[in-house]
Amino acid sequence: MSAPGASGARQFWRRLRTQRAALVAAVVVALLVLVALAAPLLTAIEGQDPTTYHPSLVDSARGGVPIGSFGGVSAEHWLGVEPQTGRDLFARLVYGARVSLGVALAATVVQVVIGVVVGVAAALGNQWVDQLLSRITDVIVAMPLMIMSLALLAIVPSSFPRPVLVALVIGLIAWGNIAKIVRAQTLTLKELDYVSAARLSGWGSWRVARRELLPGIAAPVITYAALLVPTNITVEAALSFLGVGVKPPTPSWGQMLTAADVWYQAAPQYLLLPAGALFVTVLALTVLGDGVRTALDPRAASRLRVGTGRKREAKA
Amino acid sequence: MSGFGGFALRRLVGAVVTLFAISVIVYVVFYVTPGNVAQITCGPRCSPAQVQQVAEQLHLGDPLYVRYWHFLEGLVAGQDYSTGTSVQHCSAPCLGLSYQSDQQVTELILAKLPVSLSLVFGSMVLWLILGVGTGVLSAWRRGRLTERLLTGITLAGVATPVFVIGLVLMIVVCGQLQLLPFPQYVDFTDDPEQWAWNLLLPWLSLALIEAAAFARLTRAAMLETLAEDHIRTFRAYGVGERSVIGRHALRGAFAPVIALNANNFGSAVGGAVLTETLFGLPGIGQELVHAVNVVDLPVVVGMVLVIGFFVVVANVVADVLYAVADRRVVLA
Amino acid sequence: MRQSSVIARRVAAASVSLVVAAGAAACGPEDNDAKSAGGDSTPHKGGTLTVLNSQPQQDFDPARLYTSGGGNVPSLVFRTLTTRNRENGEAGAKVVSDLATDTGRPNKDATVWTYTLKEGLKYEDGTAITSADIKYGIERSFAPELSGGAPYLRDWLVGAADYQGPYKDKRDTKGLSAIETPDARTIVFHLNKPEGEFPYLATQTQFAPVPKAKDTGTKYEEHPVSSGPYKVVSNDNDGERLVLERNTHWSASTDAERKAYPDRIDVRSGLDSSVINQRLSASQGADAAAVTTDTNLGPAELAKVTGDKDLAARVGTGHFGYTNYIAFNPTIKPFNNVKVRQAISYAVDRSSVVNAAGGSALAEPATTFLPNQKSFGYEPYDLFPAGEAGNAAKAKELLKEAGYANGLTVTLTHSNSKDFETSPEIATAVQDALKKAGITVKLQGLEENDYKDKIHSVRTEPGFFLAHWGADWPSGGPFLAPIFDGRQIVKDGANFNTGLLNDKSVNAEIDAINKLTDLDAAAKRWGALDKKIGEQALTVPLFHPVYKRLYGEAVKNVVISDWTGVLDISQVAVK
Amino acid sequence: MSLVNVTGLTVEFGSLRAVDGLSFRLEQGAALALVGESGSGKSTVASALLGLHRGTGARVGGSIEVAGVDVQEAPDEALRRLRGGKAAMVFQDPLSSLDPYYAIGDQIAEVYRVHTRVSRRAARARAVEVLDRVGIPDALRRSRSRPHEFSGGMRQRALIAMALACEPDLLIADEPTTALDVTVQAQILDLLHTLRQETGMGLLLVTHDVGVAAESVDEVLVMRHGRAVEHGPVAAVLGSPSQPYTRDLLGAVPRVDAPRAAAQVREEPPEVVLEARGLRREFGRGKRAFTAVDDVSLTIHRGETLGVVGESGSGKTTLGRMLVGLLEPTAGQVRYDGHARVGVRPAVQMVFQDPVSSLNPRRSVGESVADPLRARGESDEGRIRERVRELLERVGLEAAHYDRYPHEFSGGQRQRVGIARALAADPRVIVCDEPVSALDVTTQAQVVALLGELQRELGLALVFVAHDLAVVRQVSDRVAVMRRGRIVEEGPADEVYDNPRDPYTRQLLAAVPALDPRIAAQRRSARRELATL
Repeated sequence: MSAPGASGARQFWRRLRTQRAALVAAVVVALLVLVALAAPLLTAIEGQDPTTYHPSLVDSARGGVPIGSFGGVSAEHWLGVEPQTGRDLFARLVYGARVSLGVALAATVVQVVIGVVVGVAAALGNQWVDQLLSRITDVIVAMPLMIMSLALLAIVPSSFPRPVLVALVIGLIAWGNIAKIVRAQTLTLKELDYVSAARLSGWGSWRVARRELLPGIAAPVITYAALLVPTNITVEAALSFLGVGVKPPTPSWGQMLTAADVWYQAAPQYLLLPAGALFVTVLALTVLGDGVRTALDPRAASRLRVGTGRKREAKA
Repeated sequence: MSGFGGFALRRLVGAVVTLFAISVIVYVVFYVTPGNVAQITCGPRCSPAQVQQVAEQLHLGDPLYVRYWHFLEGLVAGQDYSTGTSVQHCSAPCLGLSYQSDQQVTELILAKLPVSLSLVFGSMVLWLILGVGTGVLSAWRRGRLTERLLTGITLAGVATPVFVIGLVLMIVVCGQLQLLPFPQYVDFTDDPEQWAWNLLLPWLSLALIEAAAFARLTRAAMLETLAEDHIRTFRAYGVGERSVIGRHALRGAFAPVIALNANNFGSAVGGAVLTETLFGLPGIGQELVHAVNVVDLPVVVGMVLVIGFFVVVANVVADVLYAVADRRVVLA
Repeated sequence: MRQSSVIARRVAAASVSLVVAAGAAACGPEDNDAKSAGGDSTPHKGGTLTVLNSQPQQDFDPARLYTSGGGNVPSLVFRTLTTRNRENGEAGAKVVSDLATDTGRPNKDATVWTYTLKEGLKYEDGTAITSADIKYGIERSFAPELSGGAPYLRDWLVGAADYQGPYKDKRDTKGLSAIETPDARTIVFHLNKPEGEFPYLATQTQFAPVPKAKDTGTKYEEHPVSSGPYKVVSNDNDGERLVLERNTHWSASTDAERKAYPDRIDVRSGLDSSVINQRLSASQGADAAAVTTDTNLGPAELAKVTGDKDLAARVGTGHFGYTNYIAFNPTIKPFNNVKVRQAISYAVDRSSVVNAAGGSALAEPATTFLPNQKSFGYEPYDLFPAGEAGNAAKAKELLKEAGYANGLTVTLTHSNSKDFETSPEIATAVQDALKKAGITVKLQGLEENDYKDKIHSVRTEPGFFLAHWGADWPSGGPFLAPIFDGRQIVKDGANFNTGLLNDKSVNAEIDAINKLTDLDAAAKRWGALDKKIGEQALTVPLFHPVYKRLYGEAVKNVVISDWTGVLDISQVAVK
Repeated sequence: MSLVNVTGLTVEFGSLRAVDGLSFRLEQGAALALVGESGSGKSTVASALLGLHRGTGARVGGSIEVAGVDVQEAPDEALRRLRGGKAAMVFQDPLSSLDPYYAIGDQIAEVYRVHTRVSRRAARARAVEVLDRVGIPDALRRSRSRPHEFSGGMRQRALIAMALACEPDLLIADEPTTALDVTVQAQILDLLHTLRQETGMGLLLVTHDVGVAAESVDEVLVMRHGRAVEHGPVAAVLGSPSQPYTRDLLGAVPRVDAPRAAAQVREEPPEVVLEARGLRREFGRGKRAFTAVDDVSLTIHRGETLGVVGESGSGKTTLGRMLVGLLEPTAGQVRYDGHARVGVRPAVQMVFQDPVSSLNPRRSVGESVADPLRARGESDEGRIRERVRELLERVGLEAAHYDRYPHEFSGGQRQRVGIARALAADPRVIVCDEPVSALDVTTQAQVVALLGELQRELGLALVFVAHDLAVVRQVSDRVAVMRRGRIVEEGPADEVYDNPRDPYTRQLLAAVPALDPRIAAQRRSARRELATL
């Protein structure tokens, strides 16, 4: 296996650039992040905010369905307004991006950190450490995510910032698989000659782990993490569906979807906007994740192109 | 497979230890969950004295470790309980009585399990067909429009939460087109045909979401296999592309698909919460969410253990199947 | 509603409507009452009525049920001494006799109530119903194993406070001495204080007869012995699927209230609310003869239904005595200052709140604590007129007087359930409205259990929170007393007097009204008391829900009383 | 009509021209070897003969005619009939070249059925027949085994059986013995020889090993950079090469029968630096436990080279790793300077086999070489760089290579970096684990020379672990022969090679391919006798 090093970064970008789909996906993800970061600016341009009620824009007698065509789209409200409250949907969507992306990214970071620490420790520790950590990982994997989230989210005082909490809980419960991957990869790397060489140099195990092993597990971890982000976005949405996600008035896509699913017939755009945003994000992140993997693992890259194998021999 | 006995024993011990750990964690977590169990059980308008009586009735005053010990005792030896007018026996393995309904948790689980298993087994068949089929197609037509289209569809599955897919399916299929009746669970033993018709939509909703992972995995595993030397061998011997893909490349995807399937099956038993809630299927997931909300500790522990059991068993089955599918793997 | 599962089962059973109001409801101006709907052809006997519910009938023991007027499905199986009048609207808020020959004969100061059973009453097995069975039914409701009922029996009956039911002490064959059964048809209740509303209490299922020989304790609910027109044929999955068939020993001649048209009743529950409404609107197959007793139309569904004439004709509208309000805890700053409470009362934007609760069809703005129904003694008043959108100017003025000229920051506690009552939607609407008056509201959303624990404990009660209250029966007594009677402040348990009001004159007036056995006269005085308490601005009434419920195409004889606000399944016909 | 007729063949992958204007013919029943180092394009030619580049994006020019089929122009269907039917190919790695999931008999039968309309049963019977034909004992039963249940040599036989199944006119063997042990290699080459004699099929052998070619073919075509360097009868090309490249190539090939070029003259009594006493190492537990190294005792003296030779699975690598302390022995001890020790120690270094995996791809080679210096506590950046540059130059690289990354180097260069890294620790002993087996012969010779130089200069003791008998003889003062974890014979190199006492050693030596086709023929008959003993 060969993954990028300092010089490899350039190679990595070069390989990533050659994949058009991944490139488009990267641009989309960048745009989404930009939108999320610039949410206050964008809503300021629109002249709206995500929390102000506009009771006059909804038809109270009809359950609060937005007045006007396409869910009340107008120059003031670019994407219409939310049923019942009349809150601006554009503003809620872009602010929702902040929460959804932020929670998903933060949860991924937590998962990766725990997964890497546990995985590496299990692979490098003695038999007992490995047994213990592997068993803990099994327990974590066997625990139903939704149920434990329900319980954990109920235990923590409500004064704790909710998005942080949701990210933490997702991260704390769902790191089992990444730990397994890291452990397996570390066990493989541990046997590589350059790791042995580093040990022969006289370095201690910690130093060997940090300098020789960690960079080696970066590729699979990055790849897996890139695919975890979209999963986490949908988990956040599911938690909102069960009523324990991010709390109002903070908008998140999951929460919007949850509130909107019943409006599918009466105000379809209310459902389609967050669903579309979620779809585009997950699609872009997944395609990007695939691209990153291909770029990190050139073997896979050539594999995808070559029909009969061994053609690269000439190059070696 | 001479080492199989030892392997099975080791996995069994591991499974028991895992389940034990899960039960402890669940006990502790739900012990500190807010909610006055006695008040919830008694009702909102109960007086402090009544609440106290109920708390005694449920042994809520005992320290955590005592309650946990009782739980273990019940598990091993069963336990007696009073219905007020008579004494009943909950035989081992007894998971205790629901705080809320005074039902034996084991009975509750036995009542709900067929629903969850019906849901998960059925949709497993669907997601395997959909997922593996899509994966094979897209590996075969790699780089072409078909593949991109299929990739898009499977990603749509990943990206759409089940409650949206399920609801829209239901509104369209049952409400507007009236192709199917609105799902309501019919026991398989009562009427297998109705059972299947009623579960079709839940199966589909769950399968659409799970299938994506299988499609991706199958495709990746097949492409990996396609790049292997033995594929070159068969091509060099004039074996046609159909056979190369359908026989050799697909075979290479078996093991990882089996592993993922076992993994997903286990978690789907508990993870089908959303599907069960949406379609009103009286399964484990729905009951569990309810029990969590009313802090019905015995039910929560029992159900989580059952789910954990399925996850663990599924993993063992996966290992065995994996070893059978891939003879090169030694059981370890 | 799907999230209703978040709500405690016990509470769900407590009062069918209390909990199930998730979608909330209100009757739009163009809606007539339910009378017009479905009443165009004569009902006939026969057929199967399907009931599609979200909450399973997990409690089906008469001792454990917390029902209003005997409940809906339970009242098909359990007859009680008295019951609610099965009529549309206001007339339905009256109490009438059921097993008894009349609604009860009080002594002079309303502390002793005597009932005589009708003749020829039988259980489903043909044995006769006796007054001792009713006494036993009440006694077993005191057993901790069968907790769940309303607190009134324990509070009112002489010497009942420490009674633990018939299971604990098997030697004590006399049981609860406050209840006497001089003969098989007579039953006498001795109360520790005058209670003119005792006939209302006698509608609850604890007053259903339970034959002692058939009592199986906590297992009784699997097959309770029927005294009503239907008996339980099967009860699967702890009340998830309930099949009822005719009880041949029930006689219409002894029961003026229950029509019992269908031959069979099939209750299916555990369904998602949107699924129930989808099924009812599609009205396919068996769903054509289907109703729901616990699921309202949500705002989104209402938006669709109002656009469809056929569907709109199949919507039953009802009112249940119920108020959603903001509660203050005046022991906590700044809510100890009446001006602050008044300022908030002025600032509230009820149109936003009503929209958040589902719009004007599902919620009616409330300015009184008592529900807007005659039986409660409703007297319209608006002490702090906020108009439709809130009176921010007046609020600011009051804040200035209170010393908060530069605005004020407060924390509003609410629950995280999705009930559109104490839920985040309502809280954010309040938050948004108060912003205009210079009051910054921070939201504290608590999980359902946590929320209930906190607001119902004197020690942890927050200063400013969303709350609601529903009627145990359609009268001012159970509506005002638990909330405002100073003697009902519970220090070490669930307390509902959230304003911690202990006003001697209020207490005295409550006692005085309780003595009245003329319920109309009592109602007037409850209304006046409500207004008087309102002056203290301990609550900000927000809205009264309106129930809108779909029923299937084949459903006839839809009766919706103001007592329950929902379609009465004992009246429904499907042929 | 020639069996194979290639004219002006060019194959390009993107901008890379792997084969550049190659022409050759092969007559019916004749045998031709394409010989060349890695990158010479020889395997590409083999693939091109079967049209395997079709549809992969490679550009193939010139004309190729195989068994009467115009490979360039033939329709897919005709090409499929050619593949396996008229021309069959045997690949280098027999394990990965067979589908791991199906029984070998089924795989052969499948291929057979592609070309012959027969029933499944008949195809299976044919599979058993060809398996029997290639010398697989109990062929009927073994045909139900999967590839991993076969040994390497058996797998290669199975692949050859697959090739034989349709009785092709041409057998293309692409490095058919490279992954095999020397004794097995000899068996396979003998098998190919016999089959060719019996069936009269043509053979195109692709190999980097001149010895293998000498054993098997009539004609040799030496390739370099995609072009033909020299082409002619095997005896002529190998006996009196006309091209300088061919001469270099032949010169670099180590000879098992030649004594060590510069034998050490030793005066002072040798000082023991490293000693192994009763080393034993087990892997696994319970029923799956096996002993990789069993009761091995060795002494290594200052300044000498101890060769450890053995076939795969003999335990030589495990022994090497125990000597440097990367593996703890299950029993016995390793003594350094007369003291027992545990774990690694800078004075005992190792040079690894795989030049790809022995350097961290993410770190510059200078940093890797500097590791032992830093680990020793050196912190002066200037001094470190200075020393690393010195070392790089010493092993024949440039000082400026400090900041380059491993992938920028060739295999031989990477191996030099590995040596520099070992030297940086100022070692007294270096254990070289197959240090040249992944290298081309010319590079191999250079690396071996470098090690010899360094040894003389620094007085290093070397342990040279390898499977290649010739290389070991070239470098070693003493030789230990390992088999199944034990040392079967140990002694001065010349003694062991010239007068082997152990039958296993004799068998090994007899299996080494000879460069002279006549000697090869003699050896072949000798081997047959040895085998029948």
